[in-house]
Amino acid sequence: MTFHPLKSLGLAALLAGTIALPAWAETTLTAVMQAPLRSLDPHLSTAQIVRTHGFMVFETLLGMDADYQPQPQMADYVVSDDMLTYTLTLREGLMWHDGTPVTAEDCVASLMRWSQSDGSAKTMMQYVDSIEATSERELVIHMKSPFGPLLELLAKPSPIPAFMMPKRLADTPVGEQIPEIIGSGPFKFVADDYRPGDQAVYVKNEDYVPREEPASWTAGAKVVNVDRVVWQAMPDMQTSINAIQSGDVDLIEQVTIDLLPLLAMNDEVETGILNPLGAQVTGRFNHRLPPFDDPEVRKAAMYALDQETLMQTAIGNSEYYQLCPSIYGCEVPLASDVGAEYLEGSADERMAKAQELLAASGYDGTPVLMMQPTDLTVLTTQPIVAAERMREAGFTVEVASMDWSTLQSRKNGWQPVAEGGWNYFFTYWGVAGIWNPLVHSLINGSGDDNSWAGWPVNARMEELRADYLTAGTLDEQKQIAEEIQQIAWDDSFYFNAGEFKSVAAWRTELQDIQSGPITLFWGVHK
Amino acid sequence: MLSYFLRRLLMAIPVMFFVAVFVFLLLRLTPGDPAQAIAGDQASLAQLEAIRESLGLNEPLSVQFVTWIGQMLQGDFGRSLISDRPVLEMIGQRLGPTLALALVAMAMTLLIALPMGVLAAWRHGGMTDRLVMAVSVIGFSVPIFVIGYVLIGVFAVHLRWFPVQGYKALADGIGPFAHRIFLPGLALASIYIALISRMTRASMLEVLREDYVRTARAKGLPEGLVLFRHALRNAAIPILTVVGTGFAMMISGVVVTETVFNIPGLGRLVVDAVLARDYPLIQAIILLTAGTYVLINLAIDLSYALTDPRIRYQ
Amino acid sequence: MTASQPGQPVLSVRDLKVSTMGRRPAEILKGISFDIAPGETLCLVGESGSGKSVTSLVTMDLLPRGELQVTGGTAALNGEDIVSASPARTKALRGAEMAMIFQEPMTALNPVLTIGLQMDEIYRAHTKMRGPDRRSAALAAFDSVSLPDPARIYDSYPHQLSGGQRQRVMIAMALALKPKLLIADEPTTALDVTTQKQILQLIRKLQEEQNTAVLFITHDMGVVVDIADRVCVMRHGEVVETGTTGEVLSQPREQYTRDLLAAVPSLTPRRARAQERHEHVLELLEVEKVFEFRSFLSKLLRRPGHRVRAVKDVSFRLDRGRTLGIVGESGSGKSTVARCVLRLEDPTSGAILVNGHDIAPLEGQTALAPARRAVQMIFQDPNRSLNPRLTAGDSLIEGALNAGEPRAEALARAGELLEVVGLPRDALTRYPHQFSGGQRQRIAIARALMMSPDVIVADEAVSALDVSVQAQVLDLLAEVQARRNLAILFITHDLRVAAQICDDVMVMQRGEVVEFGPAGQVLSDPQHDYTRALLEAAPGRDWDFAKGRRITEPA
Amino acid sequence: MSQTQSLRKRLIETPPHWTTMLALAVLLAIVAMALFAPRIANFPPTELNAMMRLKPADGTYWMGTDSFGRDLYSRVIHGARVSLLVGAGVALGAILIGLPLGLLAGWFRGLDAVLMRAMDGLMAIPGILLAIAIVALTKAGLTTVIIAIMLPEIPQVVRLVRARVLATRSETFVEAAVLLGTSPMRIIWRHLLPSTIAPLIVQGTYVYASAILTEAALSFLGVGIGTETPTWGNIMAEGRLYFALNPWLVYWPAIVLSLCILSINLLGDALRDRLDPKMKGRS
Repeated sequence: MTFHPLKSLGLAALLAGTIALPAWAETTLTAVMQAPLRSLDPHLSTAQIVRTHGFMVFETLLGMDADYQPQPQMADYVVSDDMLTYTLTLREGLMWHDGTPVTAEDCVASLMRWSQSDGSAKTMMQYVDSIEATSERELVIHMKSPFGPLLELLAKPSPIPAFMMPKRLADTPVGEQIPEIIGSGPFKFVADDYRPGDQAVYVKNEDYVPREEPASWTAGAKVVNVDRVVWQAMPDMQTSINAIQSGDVDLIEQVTIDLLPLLAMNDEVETGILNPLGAQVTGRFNHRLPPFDDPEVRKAAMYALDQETLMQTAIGNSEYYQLCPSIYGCEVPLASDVGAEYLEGSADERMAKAQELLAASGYDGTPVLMMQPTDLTVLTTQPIVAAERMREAGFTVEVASMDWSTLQSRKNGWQPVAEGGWNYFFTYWGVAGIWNPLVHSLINGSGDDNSWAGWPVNARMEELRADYLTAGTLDEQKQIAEEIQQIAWDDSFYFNAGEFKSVAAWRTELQDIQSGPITLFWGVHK
Repeated sequence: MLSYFLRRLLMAIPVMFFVAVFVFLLLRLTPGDPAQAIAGDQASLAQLEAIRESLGLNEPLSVQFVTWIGQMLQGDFGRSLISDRPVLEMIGQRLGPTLALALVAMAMTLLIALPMGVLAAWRHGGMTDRLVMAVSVIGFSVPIFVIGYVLIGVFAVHLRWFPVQGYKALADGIGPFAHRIFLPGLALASIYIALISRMTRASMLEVLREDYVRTARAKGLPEGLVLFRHALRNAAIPILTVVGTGFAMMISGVVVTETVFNIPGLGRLVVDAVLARDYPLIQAIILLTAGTYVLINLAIDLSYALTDPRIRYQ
Repeated sequence: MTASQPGQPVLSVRDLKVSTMGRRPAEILKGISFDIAPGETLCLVGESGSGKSVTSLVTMDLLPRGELQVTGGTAALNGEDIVSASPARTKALRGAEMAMIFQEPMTALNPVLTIGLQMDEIYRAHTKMRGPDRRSAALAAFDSVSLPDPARIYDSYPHQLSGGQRQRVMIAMALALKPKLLIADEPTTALDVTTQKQILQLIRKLQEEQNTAVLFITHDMGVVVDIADRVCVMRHGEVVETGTTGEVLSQPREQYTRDLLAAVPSLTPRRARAQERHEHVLELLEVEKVFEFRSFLSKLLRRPGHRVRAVKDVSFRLDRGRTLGIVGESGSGKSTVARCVLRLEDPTSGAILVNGHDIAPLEGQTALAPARRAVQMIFQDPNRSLNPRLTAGDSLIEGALNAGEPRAEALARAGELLEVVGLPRDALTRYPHQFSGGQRQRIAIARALMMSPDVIVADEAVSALDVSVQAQVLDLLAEVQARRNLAILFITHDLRVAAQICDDVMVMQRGEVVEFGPAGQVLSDPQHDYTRALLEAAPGRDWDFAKGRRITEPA
Repeated sequence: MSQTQSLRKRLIETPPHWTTMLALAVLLAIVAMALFAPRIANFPPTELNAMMRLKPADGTYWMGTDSFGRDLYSRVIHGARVSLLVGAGVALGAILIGLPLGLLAGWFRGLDAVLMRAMDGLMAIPGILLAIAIVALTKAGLTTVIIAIMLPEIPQVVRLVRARVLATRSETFVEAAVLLGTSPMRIIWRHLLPSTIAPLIVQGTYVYASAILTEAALSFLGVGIGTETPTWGNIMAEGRLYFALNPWLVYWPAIVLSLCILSINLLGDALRDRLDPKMKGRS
């Protein structure tokens, strides 16, 4: 009798709760993604989860195959011999999810919008003379001067792929989110079942016509064999693992390595690496603030840090991490051993070196403010480890714990530490986001306020990055890339803390899971 | 009675306004940038600026506040900065699970705590009393998430009686619903049981000393009647009060419980919202919970009248 | 009064011992014995702590669990021992064979249940009667205790009834099943005299009809005179003296009994005191006090709330060295007058002249300070009027310190005053709980005297005390009055007290002064009906306690 | 009678129940643990060893190691420091702020209306949400956490004190004081304040306990004090990832934490029963 008000309230809400619930289709693949999906505009966000979402719903003109080669996807392409004209022809049967056909106008508009938000696309536009639709299904890109990586950019899966969307959406100014999620991809987004931060639902796009070629990464035939894909966010890995064991979910995109033993015992669950690219953990110096405005001090810090320890603590199982000096990722075409000298020797030897360098540098004991994210598991350990090492080397270090989004916004400011500035922090990059000098944000040597946090200044670096864009052959590119890598180490742009692979876990009911630069949901059977 | 009701209702207005101002300032005067949460950490500053502009985050605070309050008064809680969804819609999606959890926990609490309390008070100083007090003090002392994990460890992982996580709405059938809500409900109820059983005991102890209880006994009534008809009804008011103020405590419990059992409710929504700096969402949720708190306590004040004619007839 | 019939006693208590439980058990009853015959009324008389109430609880088997326990003896109801009987059995007996009426009608009924239901329970618990029968039985019972409109009573809640009505309901319940034994524990103490009289008559009447044995517990000798067949004087858990009312009251054997009787103030006013010169220290002119209750709603709607005129133009003069008594029943507004004089309430209109200055319009502590120093108050309940956390000394000197007197001097004066009020100097350092009720009231008096006031307002200052203590405190007041030539405004409901200490008496009813004059005149030759009614109702008015004999024709 | 006795007297009048003594012992042990943490810990709480991660308990690592390869035992020991500090900070702060507010609200009716509305507002915001917001939005330091947890506790204290004042001011000894010309401030100080002490001490203990719990909950949700300073909360928060792997990462701190709170609550109850029999059995 006391609780009448409460009860009636409750019933109402229970009913409300039911509305949000999906009606189950025949085959549903439930996946726990590495992060919850909170925003939907693939042109706006560099977050991996949004990218993955993008590849469900949207398509790119070109796809990228397992050999890092651009391949026709929405469009086939012809390049003029003078490398100044690219002609792209849309393939047959492309339809937006709202039923309208895909036109060249749409694609032009999409390219324009994309080029405003993606860093490397911006650079590209400096070389582009015009992009125009010459017919319903043909668009032509005229260049002012040759620009090597253009096709690569159109095909690249990261950080912001060149997703195509209907003109009416593409006309949404950058900064605003597109009002609805309409693409031409193999999956349709179910807006009604979308619960930001909790669940996203995709259904098979029945009208989708796959290409003929076999599927390879984002290129080739995207054949969908499940009716429905549900992304479920879970607050902690423990819950996810319980869930996959009880069969509540079919796939965990990224399992905390330490917990793999739990799944090893279970023969209904397989584990493996779906994304061969992996991600590079990077420790970034603030080149504008003392003590790290002094290259000698930075160098000392570089020696204090130690890939092995950092990775051991973060990942644990050495099967799943790789140590290499390459700033582009350990296995990409541009990978090289340049700068290996900075990683030589055991942790202790390096420490000795670090202490000696620091002593020599005349470091005045200015405390290092190290930012640590509390809510992003992959990155919580490194700052602690790094802090310990740096202290041992003779640094004064203060670890400031904050949640990831505070850290993200704080990193953009270069005011003195006292006023909320910073000296050092870690982040990680999907290799696809750094695999060549064009996309790699950390090697920007312009010192420009708008360049990515850290603001190193190095004229030579800028020349090289420019050269790279015009470089014709792969060998040229390699050569330039290596010199860049050398500078990145010598001038301590940042510390490459090693590369880790994210391990996925899936129930054995799932067959033919595709590997790719992001998690792909086509090809797989259930 | 009516007059009393009106007064309480009007009182709620300044309270809510205070909450609104407090929350708004709290959010805006602290670091963190929603734009970043939208664009991701690899975004360039220019990109961020564009987003901030379009979100109106560059307006002066006062302007932002006035617009916000204005919208609120028209029942428009705005759109989420991050997901660009109407805030109310997002809350609506998450309300069901949370309320289900809360109500189930409440039901469990009353079923367990009231008898516990009454019994303890009746056998004051006896073994039962000690036991009840022990249980309640333990309920107070063990963090709710530990209770949660222990429950999962025992009943879900080892005995496999219940699923380890997740939520099913009542619409999917009472069976699955009950099956999945039981453990979280119990975990959440634990601290509340502790609270209510104590309050019941205390309040009953006082009432049992009253003359009219002695009168009832002097009339040779069966003990059951004396306890539940004569004593408990008089003991109700302090208990009700705690139920009301305990609502806040319940919310804190909900946040944690939802995380442990992966229930897609408001609790998790708000934590996410805070971590992502989704101002409109945070503001809306806090205001709504605050509003509910005020309403519940108002409802409870009124329910005093049901239990006590002296209030009813004033 | 009917003499007790022979035959087997209804209740026979033998050598009953009760003591507290816990670490240091203390004996509350040290082996008491008595009998009650059918149709007989036995009065247990005694001062607080004499153990009379405990006796009743034992008989009802209602001793609070875990606090008190019977350590020996028997209490036999119709030969059946209650002490050794099973709880189930005693439960069956309670309400059916023996019933009880408690002191506080306000709290003895369950506030959240209707009278009807609470009545109904008895029949449900003890009989097989069916619903309708139970209801009609209840209505009949209400009627038999002459409650107006039984049907309405049946459906109403306790708070909707007056104290007297509630006590009638209690009696109706108690006698519903015609029990052999009725225990009445101070059933009229909380009631006004007029109501008290009616209730006593009612009990008497019903008892004669049903030939019930009544165990009547009281501290009021007057009541004893009116109701008892036999008396049992108790003290410190022992029966001091037993006998028929006549014997005990006229030829008490024990000194204690004599003291008790001697302490009862006489209704016949003491001889008027000569007054040398008239010097008004306190004067009230047409003082009015209106309480207005306005609900929030009516405030909103600008509706007038409902107004209660607690005091209607009261005027009087109080001269130095004189005592003015304001008598009246609860709700007569006598206390409100007192509180107005002290400006604890703000009078709505009228003037209050203290030594000639009107303090009615004054606002704020500082403005009132001098007037308040001149007028001091002694409150009813000495347990609440002293701060339990301050030593007697600190309480005493508080006012002096406020007035800027150095602590040492103040303490010295306080010490002297303590001796004046008959307490040792070293009492200064003790806390209130270390004193008895009477002693606390003495301290309260001393505190008032510390301010060396011209007027002392005593609001029911002795009604919370046992008769013997009461007498002493009254003597003390008289003494200090004489010594310091104080004016005393004495608020009381007890005509006996008024008769003994007042020079003038003002009788109030529903906020109005119905009669005002010299005590001798008002109390021995009342003009107003109400005054007469009050005197009529005064318990034991036809017994002269001092001489120990019946007064032939009423004064 | 306890009403009329001095605090000290009521505290020592009778020997306490054995559970109380036990609770006291446990609490003292934990306090000692906190004080001498550096002495009794086997390792510095932050010393990590990448090669020794998630090791089960053994001779060197009495409670095993955490995901950084830090010694759990040493961390739990040091954890006591922060947890106790947070508890104390919150309890003291809440009382220091709440007491005067409550006294004033209780005596000056005008102020009361305004103040209590604000307090209602503060109470209406679920404490945890407030705390999460404050900690997450500002920087996760000890002081922040203390303030964040303290804020929602203040209204409770204010209400308690106010209620006590309202009850006491109706006592006739307060009226007597008015008649003796005592000034309001002095009345508050001499007559009202003392009556609030007993319930405040009791309330304090409960606040203390719940503060420690809240700190744990905050850390659990990832918005607590940074992992460099070990607190029972963030130790559990980290351990929870590996719960199935090695539940002791959660159980050890949980046990110590629960013991600590248990004993504080028991002491609170004991105190209350002595100081304030009116609220016997209340929480």
